Amino acid sequence: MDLGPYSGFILASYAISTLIVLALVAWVVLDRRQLERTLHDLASKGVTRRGPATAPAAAKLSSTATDTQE
Amino acid sequence: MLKLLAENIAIDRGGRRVFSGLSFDLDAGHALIVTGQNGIGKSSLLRTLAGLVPPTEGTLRLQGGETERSPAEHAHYFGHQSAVKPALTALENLEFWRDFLQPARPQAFSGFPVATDAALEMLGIGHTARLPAAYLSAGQTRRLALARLFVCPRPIWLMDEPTSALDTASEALLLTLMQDHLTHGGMILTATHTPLALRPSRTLHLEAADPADMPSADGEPDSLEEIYG
Amino acid sequence: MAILDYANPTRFLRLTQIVLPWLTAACLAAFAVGLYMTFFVSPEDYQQGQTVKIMYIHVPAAWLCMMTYSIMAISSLGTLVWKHPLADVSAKAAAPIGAAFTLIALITGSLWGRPMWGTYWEWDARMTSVLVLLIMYLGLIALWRTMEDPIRAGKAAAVLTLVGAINLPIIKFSVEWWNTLHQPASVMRMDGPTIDTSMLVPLFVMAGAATLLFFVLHLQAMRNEILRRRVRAMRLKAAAGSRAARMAPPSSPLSSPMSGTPGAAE
Amino acid sequence: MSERPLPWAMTLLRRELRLSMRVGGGAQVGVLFFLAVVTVIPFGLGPDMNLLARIGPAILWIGALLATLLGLDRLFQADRDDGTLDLMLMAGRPLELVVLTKCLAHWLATGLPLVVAAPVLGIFLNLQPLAMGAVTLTLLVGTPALTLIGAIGAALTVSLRRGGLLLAVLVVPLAIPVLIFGVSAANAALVVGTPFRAPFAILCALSLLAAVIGPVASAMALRFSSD
Repeated sequence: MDLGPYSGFILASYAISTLIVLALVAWVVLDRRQLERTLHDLASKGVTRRGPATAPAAAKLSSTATDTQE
Repeated sequence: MLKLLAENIAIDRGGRRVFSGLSFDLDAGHALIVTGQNGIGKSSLLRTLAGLVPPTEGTLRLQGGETERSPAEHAHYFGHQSAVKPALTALENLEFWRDFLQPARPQAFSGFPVATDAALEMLGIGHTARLPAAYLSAGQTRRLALARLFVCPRPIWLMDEPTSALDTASEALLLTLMQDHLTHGGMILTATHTPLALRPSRTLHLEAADPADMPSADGEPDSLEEIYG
Repeated sequence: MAILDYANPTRFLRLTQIVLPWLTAACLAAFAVGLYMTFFVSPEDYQQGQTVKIMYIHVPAAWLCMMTYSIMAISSLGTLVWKHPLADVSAKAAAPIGAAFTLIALITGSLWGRPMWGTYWEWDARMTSVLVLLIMYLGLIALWRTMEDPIRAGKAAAVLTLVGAINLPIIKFSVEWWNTLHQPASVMRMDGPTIDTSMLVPLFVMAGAATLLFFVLHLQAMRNEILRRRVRAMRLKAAAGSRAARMAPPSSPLSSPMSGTPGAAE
Repeated sequence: MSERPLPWAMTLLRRELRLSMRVGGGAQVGVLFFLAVVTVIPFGLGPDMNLLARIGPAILWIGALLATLLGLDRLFQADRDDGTLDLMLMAGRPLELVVLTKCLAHWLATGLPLVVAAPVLGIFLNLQPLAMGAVTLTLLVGTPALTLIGAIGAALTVSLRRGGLLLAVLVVPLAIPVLIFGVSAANAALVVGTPFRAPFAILCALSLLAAVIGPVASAMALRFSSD
């Protein structure tokens, strides 16, 4: 296949576009991995996501929490 | 022997004489509790001792300290501001101060550095170590700021209202830790409204001689009543 | 952080979990067909020669960077008017993708312009307004990054996105007017008649593939954003929870090797 | 001390870089502002590519100057607002070196991206490769001087609310020499017969001088401000 006298420009366009798309894909994938790891870490420490009623420390919290929550 | 000497200190803030003729000395292992009504100059006194406000008159010396270092460089200042960066985790905040502050361990002082994790655990915020400090409550941020005093040993603690934003349990803990610091030959100067049962301690009560004489740039020094506790 | 708030996101996560593999496969297939057609089937342009191949990425990218902004604008309406819990997630997730497509459109346009017009950059109407669009994308991303609270950041960004949506056509038209004062049109023309079906088909295939790519990335980025908010909620809980329980016992917190007895009061 | 020189300075540098990269740090806003300034200028001048090519180096330099100045107002103010500055004054570390380290971190996070962006923006201004290289090189050498001089203004206005505008006003006159020699060295690539080496050497000298004067003057101003 002959891309003519401007093959450099054509190939550069495709190469740069591929790089940018790959960077986007990498961002999405790495971000997801890191978030899943953090979620896993937090979950393994016994932190739950749903309301405070399920947390084991909640009973104590209600009676002793004098600090203000930001 | 470590001994902090203040001789004939006068402080001006914004052209106004806050106080003058203040002299006291403090031995290692002792606490000085500064009391007095609002605006009398308790915070100014602590900031002067911290080297943040130069005294207009008088001298501050530390006997038995490390040579070529000012008294302020032997001191921790625990003021109203926490110096905590919300974007960093609690541990990152603490590790920075551990590495950045130069520790001061003169002979008479036997304080030792506490590991960062242990310091956070000791203050009851070990579970927040890897969380960004933005997630911490006011009381937790305060305790994180307090942890700084343990990871970098320095003999003098300058504490401005140390118990503010702390609950009763944390207050009791803080008192124990302060007492422990005295036991190791440290010294504490604290401005407070709540009575702190530190032993051995002395009270320095700042009081205006006469309200009319308050802006006494050249007149009588304000009377200073020292009550030995 | 009520359970209700997460009801929709949870369903969204489940749904996208099923849809995403199929979308990804369709996207890859479309790109395979599209790229094959551009390189081996589509003819040379009688004027532009082989450089017309740049069109097959440039035009879809340019199209998508507009579409992405429209999606963000609709999402912003969703945030401000309908208060849909996923709206600001959608807007935030779309911005980096939109910026990337805008960048592709600008770079490929520049690389196409060099052999055709002899310059990488010309301050003509279309290029300038696309550059302004890039700045708006980047500004929005920066705005999201400066605020820690995603709800507050989402509202602020939604206002800016909508104002930008009004601003964009204004920029476009004013620039056209401004441009004609100064220089003759060297604007590339993509008017219908000049394009033959042999080019139109691969162009549409590539545009379809790029659109699929956008949706794959957007859905995945939205999933990430939901996870990020869960992490945030859990961290807030982790900081608050077990606070009282973890308070160290006040007995001898500093077990020093040289622990002495407390001195007597003076 | 360990074998690495000044471990505390490395710690400070790492922390400052971390802070500028994380949420709320705003390290990328400077380069975005640079892009915005350069984009706006052709709107004012009209899209005359020959004119733009002639004044391109000056536009890039002024853009870099403005982007640097606007990013500097939080250099010390953020630390003062949360009490960090007080502790830094008491840390027992030479304040001049603390300031120098903070400036280095600030330059790495906001100044260096400007240098990297300059060639790209050069395309918008129709700069030829040689001129592009010259501008980038002069910015690489000159922007540290802008940061270091700006630090003086940042230290002087640290205690002021909304000190950002005042900072710019204070610092712009001090930055003029840097601008003059930066632009004239960059112009050497445009106009045949103009010398490059002499203004470039002076620019280097200005940066080195700023690396001494900036931290010393800033440290002095910070000590006065702690009142």
